[in-house]
Amino acid sequence: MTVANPAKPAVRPPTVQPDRTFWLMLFFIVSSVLLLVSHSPEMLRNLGPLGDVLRNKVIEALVVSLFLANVLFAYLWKAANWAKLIVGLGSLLFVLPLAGQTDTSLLDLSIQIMIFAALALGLNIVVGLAGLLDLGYVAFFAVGAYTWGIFASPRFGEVLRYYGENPGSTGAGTLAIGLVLTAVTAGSMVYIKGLQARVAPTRLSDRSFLLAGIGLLAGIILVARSIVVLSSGSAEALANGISPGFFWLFLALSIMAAAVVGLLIGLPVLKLKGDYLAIITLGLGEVIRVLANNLDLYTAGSQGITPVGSASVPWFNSLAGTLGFRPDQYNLLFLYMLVLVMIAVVLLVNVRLDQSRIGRAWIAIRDDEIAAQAMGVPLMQTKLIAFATGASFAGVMGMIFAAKQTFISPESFNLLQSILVLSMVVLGGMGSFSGVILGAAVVTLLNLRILPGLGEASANVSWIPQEVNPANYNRFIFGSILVAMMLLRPEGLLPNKRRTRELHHGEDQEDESEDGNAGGLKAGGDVYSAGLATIKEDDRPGGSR
Amino acid sequence: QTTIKIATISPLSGGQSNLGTQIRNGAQLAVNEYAPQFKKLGFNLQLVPYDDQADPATGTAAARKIAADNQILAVVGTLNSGVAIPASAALAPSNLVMISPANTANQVTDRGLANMNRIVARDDSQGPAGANFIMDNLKAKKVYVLNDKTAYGEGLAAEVEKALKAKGVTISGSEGTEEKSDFSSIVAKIKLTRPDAIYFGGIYNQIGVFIKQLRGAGITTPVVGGDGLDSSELPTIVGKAGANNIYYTTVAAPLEALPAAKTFAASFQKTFNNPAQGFGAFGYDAATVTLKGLLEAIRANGNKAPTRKMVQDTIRKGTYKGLLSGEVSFNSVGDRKAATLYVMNIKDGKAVLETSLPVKPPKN
Amino acid sequence: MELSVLLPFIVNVIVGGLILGFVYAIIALGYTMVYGVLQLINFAHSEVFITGAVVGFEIFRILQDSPMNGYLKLLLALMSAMVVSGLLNVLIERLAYRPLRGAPRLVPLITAIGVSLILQDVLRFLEGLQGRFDLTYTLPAGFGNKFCAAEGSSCAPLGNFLRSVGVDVQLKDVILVVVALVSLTVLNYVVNRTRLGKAIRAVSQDRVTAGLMGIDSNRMISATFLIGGALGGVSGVLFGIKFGTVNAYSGFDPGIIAFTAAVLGGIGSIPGAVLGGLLLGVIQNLIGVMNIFGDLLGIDNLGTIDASYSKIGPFIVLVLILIFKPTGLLGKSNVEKV
Amino acid sequence: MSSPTPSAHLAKDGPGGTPMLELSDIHSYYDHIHALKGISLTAHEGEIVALIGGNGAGKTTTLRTVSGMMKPRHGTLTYLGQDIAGKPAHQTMQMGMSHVPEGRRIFPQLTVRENLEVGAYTLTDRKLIEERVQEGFAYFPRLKERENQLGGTMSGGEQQMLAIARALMVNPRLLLLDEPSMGLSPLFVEAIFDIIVKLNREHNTTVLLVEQNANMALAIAHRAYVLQTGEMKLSGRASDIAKDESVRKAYLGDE
Amino acid sequence: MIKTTIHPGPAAPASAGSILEVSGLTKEFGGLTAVNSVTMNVPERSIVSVIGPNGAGKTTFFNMITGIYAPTHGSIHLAGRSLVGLRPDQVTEAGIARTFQNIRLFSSMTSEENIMVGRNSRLKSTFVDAVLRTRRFHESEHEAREAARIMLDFVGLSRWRNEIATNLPYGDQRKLEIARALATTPKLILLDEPAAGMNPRETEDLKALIRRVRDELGVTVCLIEHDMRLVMTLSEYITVLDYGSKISEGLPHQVRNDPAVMEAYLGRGAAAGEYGKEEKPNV
Ligand SMILES: Nc1ncnc2c1ncn2[C@@H]1O[C@H](COP(=O)(O)OP(=O)(O)OP(=O)(O)O)[C@@H](O)[C@H]1O
Ligand SMILES: Nc1ncnc2c1ncn2[C@@H]1O[C@H](COP(=O)(O)OP(=O)(O)OP(=O)(O)O)[C@@H](O)[C@H]1O
Ligand SMILES: CC(C)C[C@H](N)C(=O)O
Ligand SMILES: [Mg+2]
Ligand SMILES: [Mg+2]
Repeated sequence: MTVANPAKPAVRPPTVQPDRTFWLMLFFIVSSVLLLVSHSPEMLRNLGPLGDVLRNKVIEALVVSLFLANVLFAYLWKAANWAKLIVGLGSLLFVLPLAGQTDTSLLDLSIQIMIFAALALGLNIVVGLAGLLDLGYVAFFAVGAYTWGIFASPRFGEVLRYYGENPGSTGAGTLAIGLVLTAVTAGSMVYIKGLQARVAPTRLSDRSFLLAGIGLLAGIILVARSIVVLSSGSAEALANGISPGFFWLFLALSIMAAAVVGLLIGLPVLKLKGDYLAIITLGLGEVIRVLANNLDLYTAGSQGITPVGSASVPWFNSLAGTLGFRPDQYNLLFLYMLVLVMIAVVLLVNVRLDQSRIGRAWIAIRDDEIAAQAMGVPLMQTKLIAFATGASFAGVMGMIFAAKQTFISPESFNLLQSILVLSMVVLGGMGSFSGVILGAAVVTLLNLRILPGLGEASANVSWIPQEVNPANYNRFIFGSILVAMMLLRPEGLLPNKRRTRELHHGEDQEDESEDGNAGGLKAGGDVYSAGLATIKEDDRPGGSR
Repeated sequence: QTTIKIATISPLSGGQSNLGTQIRNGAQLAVNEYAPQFKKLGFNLQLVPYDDQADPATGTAAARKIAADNQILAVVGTLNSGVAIPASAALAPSNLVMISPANTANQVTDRGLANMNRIVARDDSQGPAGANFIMDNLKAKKVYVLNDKTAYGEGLAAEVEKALKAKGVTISGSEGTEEKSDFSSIVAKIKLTRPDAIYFGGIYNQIGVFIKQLRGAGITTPVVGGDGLDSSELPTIVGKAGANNIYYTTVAAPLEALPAAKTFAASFQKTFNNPAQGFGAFGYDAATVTLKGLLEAIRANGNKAPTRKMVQDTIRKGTYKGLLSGEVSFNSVGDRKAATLYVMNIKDGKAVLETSLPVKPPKN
Repeated sequence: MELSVLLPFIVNVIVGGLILGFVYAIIALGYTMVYGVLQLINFAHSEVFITGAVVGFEIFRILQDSPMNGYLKLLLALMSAMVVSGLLNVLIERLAYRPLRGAPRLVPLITAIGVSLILQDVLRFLEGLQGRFDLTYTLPAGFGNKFCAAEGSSCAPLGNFLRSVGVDVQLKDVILVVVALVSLTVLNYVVNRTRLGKAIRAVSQDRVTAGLMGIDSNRMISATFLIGGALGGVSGVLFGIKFGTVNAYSGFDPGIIAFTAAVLGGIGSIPGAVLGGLLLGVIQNLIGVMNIFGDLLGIDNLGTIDASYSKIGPFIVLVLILIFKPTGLLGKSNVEKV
Repeated sequence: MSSPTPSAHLAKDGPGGTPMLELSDIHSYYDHIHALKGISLTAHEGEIVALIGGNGAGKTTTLRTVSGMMKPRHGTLTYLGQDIAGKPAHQTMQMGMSHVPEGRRIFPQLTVRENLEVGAYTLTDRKLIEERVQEGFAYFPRLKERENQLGGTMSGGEQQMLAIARALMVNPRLLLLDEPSMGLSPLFVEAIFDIIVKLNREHNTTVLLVEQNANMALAIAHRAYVLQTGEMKLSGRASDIAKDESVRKAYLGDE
Repeated sequence: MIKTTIHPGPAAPASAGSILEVSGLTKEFGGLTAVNSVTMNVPERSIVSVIGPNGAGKTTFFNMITGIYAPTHGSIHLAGRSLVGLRPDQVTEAGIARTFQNIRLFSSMTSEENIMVGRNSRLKSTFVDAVLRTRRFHESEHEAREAARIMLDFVGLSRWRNEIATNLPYGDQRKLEIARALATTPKLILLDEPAAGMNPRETEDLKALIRRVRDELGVTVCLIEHDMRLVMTLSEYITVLDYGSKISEGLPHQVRNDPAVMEAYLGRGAAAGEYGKEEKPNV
């Protein structure tokens, strides 16, 4: 056979992007105007038939999507830096809040998108960079949410009251014991670490370290318990939770709490490979949810905690007030700004870690654990850092989520949420920061805007029977879009360059596993798959010699 | 012509879509029925359904979106109290009234929101009612209390347990389960502890399977539940053989009893090719209350479109008669002032009225 | 509480767990087959298996009034479910996984989730057309009876014996176990002893090299999906028979536990999946009755562990076991040669 | 052990007639890397053809293209008179080819015996398969010792033996060998070349041999091709190539 | 000059002592003893080889030294420090680097990045440094990049700097693995069949490279090879394994002429002296 098409040129000509400053600005202005108009009832009223078009919920969802695309284009397109800056900051700091003034749901939507984006960024570290499939990621989100939720709600008063009534044998003595235990164990942990730095760690020293760790945990629990008991007198005063002033402290605490839970979960399970890890994290995610559902005293169980407080920043409120926001919007606007800052921080940390030796170590263990270890990369430590970093992002976002919802219950932290975040990561492009943010935006927009818009727009169309109203088949539509996107762009919407290289490794080859590394999570080199095992008694390794 | 919309928020996809769709369809039927009246007044009445996927965050997002649509003047929803609580809070600032066809958790109205109303009984009246029935009619001394670990089921079961304990009834077991298929260990426990009655706070398609397995193991102990059991599907799931000795409390009279309900059931079946269940009726009732309130607000506003605040206040103040579940009026926090709780008994696969008793919310 | 009451109780809890375990086991095999060959957690399997349950429901419904022998109905239901689920699985593979052969492994995982969502709504839609949501099986007469209860029948001694030790099973439970055992045996034979099985295992380890052996890997993958789907069909019908009611969404939870069972036993191992399934079934049930033991032994903390924890029991056991045996109970310890 | 020599009963330039395998102007790519830039090559029935060249010359790519592991983008490829360009590997293998791939590619989780049995996938006669397994064991007694060891845990050289034995299971008409001596101890290097010659003589097997051990490869081959950066630099009788000054310098390590 | 920041170079003259002392090292797999009580000393700044028939246990021996397998018995000391029980990364930190028989490069990284990972364990910057971009971070990054540049230059692969490692030709991948291992600043480097897949010409280059590793960087080399020409001309000392046990050791010419070695490994045809000289093709 003579293959008809002539050989392609060996090297693709580098595509030179034209400068699109003008188009970017134009797009920004047009979409901003559209957004503002379509969310201002007065203007819509004055527009007549055009207003009706804009009022259509599908159109409205599209307008919102287009507007958000601004930020994307500012990032993607080649344009003057000032234009990018204007578009990026203008969209996020000016136009969006402005539109949010008339349509609060835009703020809610944006916060939700950014919460998910941060979650996706966190999971991206774990899955995309370090190659650890975590299906229980939402657990850390829950930890963050409950950390704040418990303290900043009437729950805290309930807990104090409970301990006031049931102090057990806890008292000042316990506090002292707890403090001593904490100090001693923490001290010995530091000492052992120091020792291990000088002398090679032995099994014994590792064990003692673990033991000391357990002791430390016990100490902290004792201290916490006695503090709670001793302060139970103020249960009445704290009936509505702690003062919102603690918000900032808890921002740090929620990060730490989630990171610690990440470490605790990670320590036993990170030794496992591939999908063993996936299913065990899935399980632990469920464990955390079920615990939240059962520890009624702390979490109010299935009833959920409400109302959860939020920070109250007087100067911000007065600023928002002068800008024409309604008091009920202050908090949402505040959280919007906060989440913007947080996402910038998360992104920064992500990028910086990625371009450091830690990032390289992550990718190395993803590619080949054994070679990475042989090159001096400590496996557990590197994985734990990934796990804890990912967890901490989820933790802080969990707290913001709790503050935004003012209500948290275990339902919000189920397996489906973990899967949703994972799909954002993969959809956007594993390992690519801009990609996963886009993935989060697309999925969230789809779920919170486009699909509902579709349902609403078709609700009163006479020829669509109610039974097949799209609002009834959100899963079908979402699933189809997911499948279609994966089939059309398996590398993700904004793929990581590294990944693309892997994926397009050889269209002419029968298969990618050609190179023994077809699987994104598979070690390079020889392919070792679980396969279907035989059951022959005698086929343990080792011959008959 | 001005368009006026009412919205529903309920799960239209996922495992609870069956119930959520019932609510939406019930409301749709009411809208269909009232549209001509609105038309006469020069309004184009529409229903816009939102899917909350039984997820609080999605429900809140839907609520905020609804709040932003000025044509929407009222909301019927939700199915899950867990969604209703944050959703109503999100609607509150824009004075958008919400009328719940299903949410029984105390917290829903205990927060005292001006916009949140419900036409169903609170858990703390449904619970004691169930408990009283267990003691007085079933004469049970020992009760096994189960719940489905949702805000609804657990809240209700807790109220029942509290009431039973207060009256000195022994609780031989109390636990929650998310299991939907295999109840063998619970059945074994029940066999072991031999209660006189079982209370299960939850929804019919879980409880039905449970009862079936219970009866399969030869246990004929009465099973009592709340409004979550109000479904024509329950006897089918339990199966002919076991569909006896099952009781539940509900605010809607048995559909067979009312002529109005018969027409409702028929047109529901006709419109949606789907038999109406309890929540369909509640959805219909909640929407009817909403629409009647709307009409009243329109009239009060000189046949002009009222503001949301007007609608909210009108509905809270009004009294609505002739609903499937009787007369509706709300107290200061939006609880139904007085309702009749019917205790239904499933006998040989048919729901029949066992007793009825009036209930009142704690505040008035 | 005296032993005469407690013993049957424990026996029953365990037997109930074992029966449940057989259901898990056979669902788990569908996951394990597909996982074995593509290293893909086929999230859509829960819907493939529920499709089997729906098919079974329809067959029993249609034959409801026919005078046909109950076992024949069962056979018909099983067969149809196997065919439909098997073909469905093959179709899914063709459309949603095959185009992604070279992609990173998480990509087909996400499509699997997408397919799972699609199928849920499709099933709901199809049954919704007839105004149904919860599908309740109408079993042939006698299936729900106690096993070997009729005095004088040839198996009455067995039935009497079982009841004397407190085992309380129905005919359908026995049917379930028998069908499951038969399917497991057949599958084990096929995978380990036949040429087809060897080829599937070769493909699962290295598709390209399998091609160099003259094996058409796509056909083998299709065959695997067919077998896995057919097993899913069987498990669906068994699930329906055992628990009576299914709906489009009821596959998700047991699916997760079944996959956990597969992992616990060692992913890829057939006997492992069975062992894992049985173990999880029993554990789930035992956790559910912990409070009874707690009350008996006077241990307060045990008393709070009740059915609300039974769903996470499997996961906790999984963590504990995997910490000591990182490749599952019967999984090969994968000493990697470097 | 006799020092391997070309099979005497065949003409030095191989038998005439229509070629068994013919590549002409083949271009193959790895994405944008142009690995084969129009190479042509023929092998007649019963010939041993050696393919030599430096690192990255495209030897492996050539074998992969022939066996169907990758598609050529351009050019013709005929085998036994049939056009096989773009045919997937499993089809060409069913036409009597065998390929010992670079890097051995043993099935790690199958036992040694199972690896061999899978190698005989296209055969159905159980007795014949067993015979061939024993034949393989006879070539490499180490495999027999380790019959039930998992392929993946075998040592590098043992895996190489297994890969060769596996390819011989079907008694191929065309054998593609990619560096069969790699990782083998000197004793076995000789054994391998003996086996190749034996197969060629006794079964008239055609062999396309890629070797870094060019001295030995040229010693047993009838004809040889020299590849360099994806292009065919030289071809001719093996003995002539072995004498070529530039070849000696570039590949044989002569100064 | 910069080189000294990566490698101390052969500053100190070779002491007579051994850098690696292995004694009684044994590994059993199920019923199989893959390595059987092997004792071996590697003199500092020497080039030594481990040879033996296929399956003799050479790779397993390396795997135990580098902590990938835990030995069943025996002791391993690097410059007096016991290595038994250390994880592979700790062994690397202690000063042993290695290459693999089946090349194991990081497949999604460029050549440069591969080497930078090799440098990882010697870098001082921490998580916090990376997030805050402290000076230490910049110094570390600079050091890693420099290490990559130097090592790429050293093995002659500079032109592949930005190419994905696994796209390199086979022989170059082997060299890259060596470069990556060297970037860890080892005292001892273990090479598992470095010449496999190279033609005689390339093997000559490799030989020169290995000599330079020892002479210019002062790194002790221990290698496994089947290419006798390379082994005999390069190594100063040879250990021979067969069926897991040491059957011979000594200087190249001693080993070459040992009948046990000839019988087990080189083959009857291999007369003394045939290997190690300018080999003529035996046509
Ligand atoms: N999987 C791959 N992806 C990208 N490029 C590749 C791949 N395999 C080989 N190449 C490139 O194709 C060219 C030819 O490689 P090939 O493996 O055919 O060479 P070779 O002659 O077999 O070399 P060696 O002696 O190293 O085995 C080389 O430039 C190599 O870098
Ligand atoms: N994980 C394992 N399980 C069982 N046997 C093993 C394992 N690893 C190695 N072996 C066996 O131990 C012996 C030594 O293997 P090793 O890889 O060390 O050999 P080698 O000397 O490096 O051989 P080669 O020169 O072929 O690479 C071999 O027979 C091999 O089959
Ligand atoms: C019956 C349930 C579906 C709803 C329940 N009444 C609730 O408040 O959540
Ligand atoms: Mg090659
Ligand atoms: Mg080796």
